[in-house]
This record gives sequence, C-alpha cells and structure tokens, in this order.
Amino acid sequence: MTNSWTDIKNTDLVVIMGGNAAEAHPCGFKWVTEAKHHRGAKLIVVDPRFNRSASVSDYYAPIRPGSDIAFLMGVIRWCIENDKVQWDYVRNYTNVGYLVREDFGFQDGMFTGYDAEKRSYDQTSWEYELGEDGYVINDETLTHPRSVWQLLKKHVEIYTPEFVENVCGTPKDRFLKICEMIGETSSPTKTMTSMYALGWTQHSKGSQNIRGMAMLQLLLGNIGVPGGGMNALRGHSNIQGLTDVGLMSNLIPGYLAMPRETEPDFATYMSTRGNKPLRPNQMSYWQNYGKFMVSFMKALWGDKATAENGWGYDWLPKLDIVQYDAMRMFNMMKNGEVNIYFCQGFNPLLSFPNRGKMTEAFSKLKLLVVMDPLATETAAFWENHGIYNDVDTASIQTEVLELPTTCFAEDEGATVNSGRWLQWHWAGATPPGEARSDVWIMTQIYQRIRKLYETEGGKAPEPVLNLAWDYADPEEPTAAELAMELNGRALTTLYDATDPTKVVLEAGKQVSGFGQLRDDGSTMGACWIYAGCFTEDGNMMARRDNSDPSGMGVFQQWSFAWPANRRVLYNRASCDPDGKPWDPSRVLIEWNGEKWVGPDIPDIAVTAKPREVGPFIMNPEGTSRFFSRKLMRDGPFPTHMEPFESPMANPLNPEMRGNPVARVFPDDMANMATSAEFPLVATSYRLTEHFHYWTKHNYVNAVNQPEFFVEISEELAAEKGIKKGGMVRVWSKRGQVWAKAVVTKRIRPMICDGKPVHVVGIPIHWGFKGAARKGFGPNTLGPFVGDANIETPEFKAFLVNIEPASEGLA
Amino acid sequence: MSHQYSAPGDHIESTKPVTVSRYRGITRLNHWVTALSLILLAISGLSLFHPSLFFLSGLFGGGQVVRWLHPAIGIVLFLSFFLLFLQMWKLNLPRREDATWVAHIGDVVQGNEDKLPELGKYNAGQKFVFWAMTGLILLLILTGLMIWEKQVPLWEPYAPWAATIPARRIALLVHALSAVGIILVFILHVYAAIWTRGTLRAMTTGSVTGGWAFRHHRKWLRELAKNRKAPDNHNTPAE
Amino acid sequence: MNIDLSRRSFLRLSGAGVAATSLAAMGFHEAEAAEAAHVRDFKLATMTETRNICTYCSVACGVIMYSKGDLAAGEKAELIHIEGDADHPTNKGTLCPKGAALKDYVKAETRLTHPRLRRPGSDRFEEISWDEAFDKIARAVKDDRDANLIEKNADGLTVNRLTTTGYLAASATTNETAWATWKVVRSLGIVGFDNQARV
Amino acid sequence: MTERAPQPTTAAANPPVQPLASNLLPSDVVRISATANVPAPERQLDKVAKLIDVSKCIGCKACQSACIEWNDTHPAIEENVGVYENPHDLTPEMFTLMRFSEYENPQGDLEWLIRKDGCMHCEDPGCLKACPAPGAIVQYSNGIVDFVSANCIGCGYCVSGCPFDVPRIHQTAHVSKKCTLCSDRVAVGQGPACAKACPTQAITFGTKESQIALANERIEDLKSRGYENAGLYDPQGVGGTHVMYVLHHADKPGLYAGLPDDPRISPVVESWKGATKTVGLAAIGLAAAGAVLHGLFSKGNQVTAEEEHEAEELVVKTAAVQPETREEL
Repeated sequence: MTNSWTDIKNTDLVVIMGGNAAEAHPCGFKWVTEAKHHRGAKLIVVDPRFNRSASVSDYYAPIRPGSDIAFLMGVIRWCIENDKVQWDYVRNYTNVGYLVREDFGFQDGMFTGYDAEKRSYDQTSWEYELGEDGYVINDETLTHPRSVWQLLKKHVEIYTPEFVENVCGTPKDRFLKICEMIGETSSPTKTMTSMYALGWTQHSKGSQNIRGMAMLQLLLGNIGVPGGGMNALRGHSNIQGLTDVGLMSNLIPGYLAMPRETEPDFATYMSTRGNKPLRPNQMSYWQNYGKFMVSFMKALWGDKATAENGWGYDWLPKLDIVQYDAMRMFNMMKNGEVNIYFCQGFNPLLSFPNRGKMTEAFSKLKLLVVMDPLATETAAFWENHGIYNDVDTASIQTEVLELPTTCFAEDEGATVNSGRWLQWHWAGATPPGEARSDVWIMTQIYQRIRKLYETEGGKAPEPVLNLAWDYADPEEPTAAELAMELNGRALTTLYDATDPTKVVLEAGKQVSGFGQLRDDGSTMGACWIYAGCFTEDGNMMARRDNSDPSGMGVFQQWSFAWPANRRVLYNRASCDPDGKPWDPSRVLIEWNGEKWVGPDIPDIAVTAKPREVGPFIMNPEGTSRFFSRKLMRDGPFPTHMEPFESPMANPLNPEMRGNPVARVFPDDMANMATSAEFPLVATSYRLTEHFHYWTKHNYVNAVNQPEFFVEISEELAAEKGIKKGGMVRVWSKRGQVWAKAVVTKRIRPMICDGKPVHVVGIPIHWGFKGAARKGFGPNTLGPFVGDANIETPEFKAFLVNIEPASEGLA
Repeated sequence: MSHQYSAPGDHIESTKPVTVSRYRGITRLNHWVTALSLILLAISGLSLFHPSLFFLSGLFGGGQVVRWLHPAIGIVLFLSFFLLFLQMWKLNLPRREDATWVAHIGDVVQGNEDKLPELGKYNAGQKFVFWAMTGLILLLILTGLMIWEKQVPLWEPYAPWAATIPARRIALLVHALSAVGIILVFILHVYAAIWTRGTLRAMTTGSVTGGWAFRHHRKWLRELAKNRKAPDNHNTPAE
Repeated sequence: MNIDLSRRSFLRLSGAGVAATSLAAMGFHEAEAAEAAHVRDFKLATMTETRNICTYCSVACGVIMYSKGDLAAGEKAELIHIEGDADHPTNKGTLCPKGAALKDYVKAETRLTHPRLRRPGSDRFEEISWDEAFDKIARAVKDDRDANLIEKNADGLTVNRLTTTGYLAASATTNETAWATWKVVRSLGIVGFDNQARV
Repeated sequence: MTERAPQPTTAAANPPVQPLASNLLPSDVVRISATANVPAPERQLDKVAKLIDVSKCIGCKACQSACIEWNDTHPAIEENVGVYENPHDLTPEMFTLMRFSEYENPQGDLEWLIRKDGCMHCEDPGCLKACPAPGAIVQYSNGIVDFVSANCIGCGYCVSGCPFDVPRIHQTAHVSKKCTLCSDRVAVGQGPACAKACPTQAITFGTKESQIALANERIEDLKSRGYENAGLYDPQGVGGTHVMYVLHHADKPGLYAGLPDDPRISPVVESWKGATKTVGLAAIGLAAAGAVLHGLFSKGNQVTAEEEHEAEELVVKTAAVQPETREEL
C-alpha cells in the first residue's frame, strides 16, 4: 500500500474494485466504516458478485471478470472529457508534458515493436525524447501531439460509456454515476482511495489493471495524499516482508536485482543501475544503488567480499532468464528437469493452476521437502482420497519429507503488514511435539551441507563456504541477530564526507538509516529499505506507543515502517508546488519556509526546495508516470485485453488472444478452451470465514463455512435445472470438481457484446485434509498462464461449464 | 348368555351371601397401574405447574429427573388406560336411564337410591369419569408429545406444524388445563368410590356384595343372575 | 425414548425412591435450595499475556495470547485464549472470524508434531528423527548440486546456477526467517526461488 | 482482599489477568425464575446494552468465532445447503448466528441484509416467565438475563416462552443454552466477546443510554444516505431490550430474516403462566377440600341389609325359573 490501514479513515471516497476488503481484510475494512461514520465518506464496489463489501456500500455496479481496464480507461476518458482533473497536481507531478519518441505508436490494441514468435515487444520506441542537455523535453502547454497528455487522450478515446457497457456488461447509467462520484475527488480538498487485491492481480494483464487505477488516481491528484493512494491489500501476514527480503527468483533484498548472465562482472552490473536524473536536480534516489548493493554483499559474504573480487559477485547465481517463478518451476518439474523441491509453509498443490499438471509434476520429483505447521495436501499429494485426490499411490516414486514447524504463536520475529509496518511479535506457546522453528531447520540444512563440502569438497564450494554465518550460536541464529543484520551496521568507523574529523558512526554500531550506508565496503546491511528498524536505540519494530497526536492515523511511534518510518509514500505530493497542503484540514507534511515538517516523515530531502525537487524521488524524472516507458512488458499505457479464456473476442483486435506478451508454455496454450465448448465465465475468490487452506484445519472456521460450494445466479440455476443446495459438477478443459450450489440474487447475468454472460463463483478453501468437509479448489479448473510482468496466475477469469450432479456423490 | 348390561367376566360367585365378581384380576391390575401412573404424573406434573410445588420434584430426585420421568410415565398411563378403555368402553356408552339418573343428581348426592332408575354396570357419573378420563388422557398425550423437547426431532418431519413454537405454546396451555381437569376428575372418582360404601372392594378383591349390586346396579345383577347356570352338583357353591 | 440416567441423577432417583415410599417422607422434606445465581469463573485470571500479530492476512491485527505458564521464564506454556489487542492502532482489539479463532489453529488436531518420511511408492508416512531427515536432505542437495550446478555458461562466464533444486518460500514466516532462508538458498546457487506473493 | 472489578462501559478494552472480585453478584438479581418475592437488590447496576448496527455489519461471523472461543463451545460442522448461514440455526453450542436475506428494494437495487441473531436480553423476559425451575433463569439489575445451568431441568418451557425463538436445549447436557451477554466478562468490567471482536464495530457495548445515543447518531447518518426509515429496534412489547438493533428499514423488521415486528410474550404463555396457574390450583384445592368436607359431614351411601336380602331373593328366584326360558330374556 502507498498509504496505511489507519490512513483510510481520512478518505472521502473508497473504491473497492479488484478486491473484496470487507471479506478478505475485515479489520482493515473497519477504517472504511470509520470514514463513512465520521467523514460521511462514500463506498463504491465494482465486482462481478454483490459480495459482503457491496452489502455495506453506497453504490454497487457489476462487471464482467477480466474487463477492468476498459472500465478504468472509460472513467479516465470521462474525467478528461468533463474536466475532472486536478490540474495543478497533474501539470507539476506527472509526466504529462514530456514528449515521447516519434517512432512510438499504437494500432489495433498493439504497441509498436511486437514480435509474435518471441511473444514480446521491442521497447526501444517506448521512451522520452531527450534534449541535448540529456533531460526530457517538457511541453508545458500540453498541446504537442507527442506529449504524454495528447497521447493519453488519443489512447483512451475509444473507451466511451457505450464501449464500457458493451465490454464490461456494466449498465451505462451505473457506470456514469460512478464516474460522477469519482470525478468529485479531482477537487484538491477531496481524496479517493483504491483498495484492491487479487481481483486485479490474478489476470494475464494484472499489472496493467493496477496501472489503470494508478493513472486515474494521478489524474485526480490522489497519490501521496491522506485518504488517497494505491492500496494493494496484501494477502498474507508477511508476504510484504518476504517480497521486501527478496525471496523471488530475480530479487536481492531491498528490491535490488539479481545479476544476469549478460552482466559478467560487478562493474557491468552497476553500469545499468543507479540511473541519472532525467529532469534537472531531481533526487532519482536509485543513484545510491551502489551503496545498497555493496552493503548487501558485505552482509552476505562478510569479510570474504572485497572490492577486488567485486564484493563476491561471482558467487551469486546468474540468471539466464529473468523469471524462474513457481509456475516455470512446476512446468520444468513436469518435464523432469527438477529433482528436489522445498515447500516452506506453502501448499502449492491447491494454490497453483491446473492441479492435474501439479500432481504430475510432483510425481516426477526425487525428493519433496515440506515444512509446515499443518498437514498439507502438497505433502500428501501421493495419497488417494477418492474423487478428492484420485492418484495411483504405488506408481508415485517421489520421496516426501514432512517437517513440523512452529507457527506464529511459537516463534519470535517481525512481519510486515500491507502498510509496510514491521511489527515484532513474541512467542507465547510451547510448540507441539518435536516442531521446531524454520530458522533452526534452515540452519541445520545449511550446516550439514557445509560440513559435507568441508569434508568431501565438491563443485564450486566457495558460495557455500564463504557465506557469512557469524552468530552467537551458529546452530540457531536468534531473531534479534538476524534483524540487526537486516538493519545494517558500520564495519569500520564512518567519518563525515564533508568533515573527515567528525565521526558519524563507530565501527560495529547499527546504522540509523540507509543514508549512512556506503559503497566502499565500510558498512553492511542486508536490506537497505529496512535500515532504521533495529538501531542503537533498540528494536524499533517492538515499539508500542500508539499515540497519534495529529489524529491523521500516522502512529509514528508504533513499530517501524519502511522506508525510514514513512507512513504515506509520496507524501510530498500532498502539498501544492509551493509546499502548502492541498487540504488544510488534513496535513501530512508542509514546507515551513526552511524545511518540510509535519506528522509524517517527508518523502523528500528535508531541505529540498518545493519548486525544485519533484515528489517522486525514486523516479529519474522526479515525477509520476502516465506513460510508463519500458517498465511494463505489455505497454506504456494499459489497453483492453481479454482473458485467455473469454466469452467474447477483443473488440480492439479480434485476433488477439489474452495478453499477447504473457508467457504460455506450449502444452498449456493447447489446453485453453473457447466459449463454444465452455460458455460460462468462472472466477475464484476468498470467503471471509476462511484463510486459504489453513482454516479448514480449524473446527471453528469449519463450523462457519463447512463445505465447498459454487455460487450461481437464479437465472443460470433455472436454465440448468440446478436447485439451491443441490450437488453440481463444474468442469473446464483441465479438470472437474463437484460442489454444492449456492443459488443467489447476488450474481446476475450480464449482457456483453449483445450476449448474456453467466458468472460461476468458485471459492478456494477446501481440500482433503483438516476438520472441514473434503472438497476441491478452483485450481483444478484454472488455466496455467500468468500475468505478463510477474506471472500471477489468471484465476479470476476463465471458462467452465456446469450441470446438476447425481446426489449420491460424496 | 347376553351381555347387555354386564361384561363377559362378571358373574355371581356365591349365593349365600350373594357375592358378584365385578372385575377380574387383569382388569384390576390394569386399573391400579393406570391409577399409580396418574398419581405420579400428577405429583411430578404439579412440581412443574407452580413454583410453590417445585419441591415435589424432590420426590423424584430433582427437576432433571422429572423432565424425563414425567413423559415416560405419561406413555405408561396412555398405554395402560388404553387397555382399560378396550375393556370398558361398551358398557360406558350412554343409555336412556342415564338421563333420568342425571336429572336426579340431587338424590344421587343425598344417597336416596330408591328414586333412581335401575342401572346397568355403570351409572352416568361413572360414565362421565370414564369418558372424561379418555378425552383428557388423549389431550394430555398429544400435547405432551408436542412439548416433550427431547423427542420433537423424532416426529417433526411428519407433523411440522405441530413443532412450531406457537403450536407448542398452545399445547403447553392445553396440557396444563387438561392436567387440572384430570386431577379434578380423579378427585371426583376417588371420592365417589369412597363415599359409595362397598365400592372399593370391587377393585381390590374384585367382587361386590349382592346387596351393593342390587342397590346400585340392579339391571347388572338381574342379567348376571339370568346368566347363571342351574346349580348342579359340579358347581360347588364356593366356586 | 432413552432414559439416560447420568450417574448423579441415578443416585438421586434411587435415594428419592426410598424416601417416596416411606410415609414419613410424605411430610414433604425440604427440597434442595436452588443454587444461587452465579456467573462462570473468569478464565483469564492469572494467565500470562503475550503480544503477537495474527498470522493470517496483511492487516496484521495485534493480538494478545493468554497462556498458562510463562514461556519467557523458561516454563512450558499452554495456550488458553487469543483475543484482539485493544491498544493496537490498526485493529483496536477487533478480530475477523479467522483471527478470533486463532487458538484453534494453534491447537488444531492436524498440527504436525514429528518429522515424517514417505518412501517411494509407499502408502503411508513413517516417523523419523530430525537427524535422519537432515542427513537425507543434505546428501540429496549436495549430490544434486555437484551433479547439476552450471558453473560456467556456454560463453565461459561464471554463473554458478542450480536449476534442478527449487525452493518455494512461505508467506507467514518472519523477516528473520526470510533472511536466513535467502542466505542458505542463494549460497547453493538456486534460481528457482519464489514465495506466495501471487496466490 | 482482591480489588472489585469496575462496571463495564465498553467492549473495546483488554481483559485483566490479575484476579478481580466479581462485580455481578447474586445479590444483583432482580428476577428469578419460578421464585416469587425476590428481595430487592441493595444497589442498581448501570443498565447495559449491546447495540448491533446492521448497516455496518459485513456478515463476517467474527462474532460467531469469538463466541465459540470465549464460551468453549463445539458446534457441529454441518453441510452447505445452498446458503451462507452456518450453522443453519442457533444451537445449544452456537449462541449467536448471522442471518442473511437478499432483499430487492422498491428502487430495484439489491440489498443484502445481514442480522446477528441471538438473545435480546428483554426487560420482561419470556423465558424467565415460562421457566418452572426455581433459580434456572435470573435477570440482573443491569438487564442481563442469564441461565444458571445448575438449576435448569432442561424441560424446554423457555423455548416456548421466548418471543424471539432463541433458547436451545442441549441434547446431552439437558440444559437450556443461549447468549449470556458474556456475564462472566461483564463481571470483571469487560464487554461481550462478540462486541470486542466485531471488525467494523457494528456491535458495540456500553450503558443503555450511551448505546441509544450512538444509535441515534447512526440513524442520522443512514437517513443522510437515503434510508428515511432507518431507526432503533428496542421493542417496548417486551419492555425494551438490552440488545438493540439499528436497522436501515426499522419500519419493516421482518425483512431481516423474520425479526418480529412487535414482539411480546405470547398471550397463550401469559395465560398459561398466569390465570391457569392460579385458577388451576384453586380448583384442585377446592375440589379436594370439598371432597374431604363432604366425606366428613355426609354419611356414606350405605348398602342396607334389606337390600342384601332382596339380592339373594332375586338370584335364587331367577335360577328357579329354569334354564329353557333363559334364552329368550
């Protein structure tokens, strides 16, 4: 989230689209209720189903799964057409004025540079036109045909209200009412917040869904303002932390990049990073990349990392392809290219698409190691459970190790919430039986492998042997020790750059912020964005002062928020170009003539003069982007794309199937269905009573929602002769499930492209382990394809069929 | 052997003095089981009827025991009364003389039998008790089943309307009223049996004196006398 | 109709039966006085409080664990109850249907308690010791790495890339676990490294 | 002496772990089932109330989870019958329940009305009035109506007495169960577990007038959003309740899964527990006394010796008339 949970109380309008906050984040949703109660805020919900967020909304509109971009571009078009634009904000804080290269273009839903074989774009034309001074050319009149503003207006021209009604199935009157409500927040004293989650991310163009709303928020001046922002409601208690600490194929902690094969040494690697400002005197904070990278390498390899060996650069694995994401690994596994696989607190058999393919993949492994507090379906994929897991046990030769781990109640450490707060927790229960902490388990694995390399030698032992492991008890590092490593410390005494006699930090002391990190090896810090979480003043993450003097829900003294304890990102943009808050009744920071002051930590250098430094300090331009240059694989502007399995052709380009640059493995493309064979649109989602596949182990949650069901409209039920509570069979090109039928008025068929589109809702929470009744998951049905940029599976829109099933089953 | 006024088991046991068998052993046992159940039901029922009587539940081991024991005995009462009903309903059908008997209720209470018509085995009062008991026990068992919390699930599917709360409220009221009714009838029945001397022995020993029969149920006596076979040698008088 | 005589009421029945028959008892002995109105004992008295964060979604509600026994003092601690922490600024003591039932996640019957191994083709898990488990893992990973690690790519550049062993990291472990896991996984050269950010 | 707990003013507080003396005492009881002339308590506790604002309720069932966890109950895991209500009804192990109703309002928009069902803690409790067992149901001066299982005999009268169909009889424990408004928490100055957990604070707890004030504030907000008939549900038919609702459509409570429009103790129950008792006992008493007096003062209906003689004659004479004429008679 750009803002935080408690900031939502400051908003005037909440749009829940691409998510279901009331069900998936009930206690966070409290702040929407607080905003409604105390500020008279309004809540809009746009969703294929009238869900429990809609039950307390002020206005609801249905939408066909997978058509969000058309809706959002339609709202942008309406706002531009009706002059609902926060001009001061847009002119000064976005790249509307910058000129784009001549050779950039857009035709039939495609941008210039598409290569069908490689399924990717040559993005060279997606760039600004630079002046001689190396800076971007800015047309303040916004009239130049190649200015981002004019390109944007041309781009959204096609998304008329009629187009939206036809593609999204949202009645025009309801769409226009929403546009009006949203348009009001273009006023500087009104803010809107977007609360979204997997409803937007789990599409083959998920990233562009989010880009769409981000652009709308920029148009209305709602980024960086109290009660505004792009608020991704992260799903798991520490998925934000695990992403921050870089547990992904292409990441180093702190969102640094894993080196590629094309970057043979440290110098080449650094050459393409730390990009210079594209506008005069912008901070372009990534300039400091080197300080963060070197400090990281010192944390990883300790004193083995020296300037001479490029700080141990060779010992890091080099990527040949960027995304070794889970779906690629399962595909490789199915092809017999993976021998050993670890699942740490994860149940992929139920959470990744095409369960048949998953079972086949696991069956090809030599060794599967599952570490979990609960008995998972993944660890028991070889067990035959009748229709719920129909496998030939004897033929599966995979060895499976199931290791018992502690859960949150039995260990200590920090987790990061959606609002980037690192919060420490303490253990209060004794682990059951022989369950042990994940840290102990990983340490034992490492120490034994290391001992084998020490005694037997082996291939390229240096990375294993040179790994820094200097803990009081090498057999079990403590949470505090690891947390202090993440924060970083001085290795040699640091002196002030301008005055060498002044000591900044003695050797061995914790750094107080990433500003103190150096690129000469004199500091170490495993995760630069966490610098400040565990300083000489102690464990900031354990702070419990819940005072909020400003009443803005900032809570500066409660735990630690990265970066630098800032609670609302880009909060410089909450003030006008002269540093005066847009809305005097809601102040985060303001310029007092010499420096920035206020309840929140300024997201800018404290003494940066208002008119000079732009609010988006990470971007070389210092401004935000309508035109996102090369950063997105599928286009600098979001364009409408149909799901891979869709009930209608893409009106912009009937030949285009799904996202033209999304990665699809050969056998999966053949496994895609058409609406002729599978006429109904299925969407999968969470229920508030359950969390993933964990709470089915908890009898209390099983009582609240005992059995797997699918939700269909009364119209579809009548058409197919399905009765409420009866058993149905739902099947796709990849598999079939049996479920009870919830027949409801909350789902209605929508008219798209002149035809009725029926939606089948499939919740995810059942399997064959735990207290609840045995059931299936939508992943038995879902297509094996993900988002073009980050490979999030397209679970929210695919095609199925449904029929009443014989009662005798299950 | 006609049985217009008498039951098959009735017969004249001896002639000097005349004793008449009125109830066979099985009927008497049946009567006393019914009586005992009714008494226990009354006591346990009353303990739930009014707070001041709740202490009566102590006789049964407390309220919890009353909760399952009362309905259990209710079933016993119903079954045992049903057997009595089978044996006695024919002779309890109203006849002409009953109307005149009722018309002379004043004489009945003062005991001047002479003004009363000759009667068969049962007078109108006894018939009233019989039919009142029948009606009330039916009401009690039906409403009893409706308010018997534990067993509601057993019969609910077959008569869902009877399981609704409004229906069960009415059942509670009717059960209470019927219970009061049956206790009143019970008092009448017991008192009448004591007040009419020589009656109790009918249900204890099974026989009554000839005079009793002559005074109260003369038509019954006449019929038995007729039905009696001629005293030949094999009929020992002490039969 | 089942007459389920719980032991206590059976004794009272048989006792009362005797009383009922004795005529003296007809004098209606004093019935047991109704037990005075009382509320349930407050179950959190003398419990140890521990601050924690709910393990489910990213609202990260503050919770308080109430346990019998103080873990920090080295004792065994049995979890009795979990409730929202009214001091926490995000949830202010409230919890959703999942968080409010956290205790029965911690104490679920299907919590794993022993390392277990399923042998190829077998239809059951067998309990093994931690040592056996780690020896098997270490041996398997080293052999796989020594066999399949790509030290140099086709162009002779040092890549140290291992693709035949993969690692899927969690979603609810702590940052500290994440950092320890990152170090171990990357030192082995694993690139097939992912977490639960997408599902 | 352990310090006495305060009276609760809110549910949003952390429970004490240091032992506190209960502040909800047997002497605070104002009504007791099947017990006449309850001694008036020497102090009057603040009237408490739980307010359920259905317009804030997101139907998440946190109250169900919190209730199960606090009261350590074990409701059965049932099956899905095509609706969101689970369990399907209040049970002896589930004291509160989310009831969902899909309502198409006159403007043609869909409304999903969700109501937290459970004991209303009436000012004039029908359960207490119907209960035959002394001390099984008590009402405290702060308005809480609580079941004392030790005195309960499991007869089910309360089920018929309640105007809201709330009490449930436990099949194996043979006692009646319902929401206790967390009397054990209130006794140590805390609010109910459901009000503590409720994520959107649709459920709040405090003194009755503080909750009425909050309700009025909410009703203004709802009216401003177009719900003209928004209102407070505090039915006077049962003397007002200590669990109140703020409803979007206070003019049509029935929309919310059968919330009674004008709940009161059924006249059948009133007559059963009122007139029938007194008249019934009187009738029995009179009949018994009448029988005894009549027995004492009037002589029995005696058989005379002459009638014995007459009987003999009749029997002998009839026998002499001979068998062959016997058939015609």
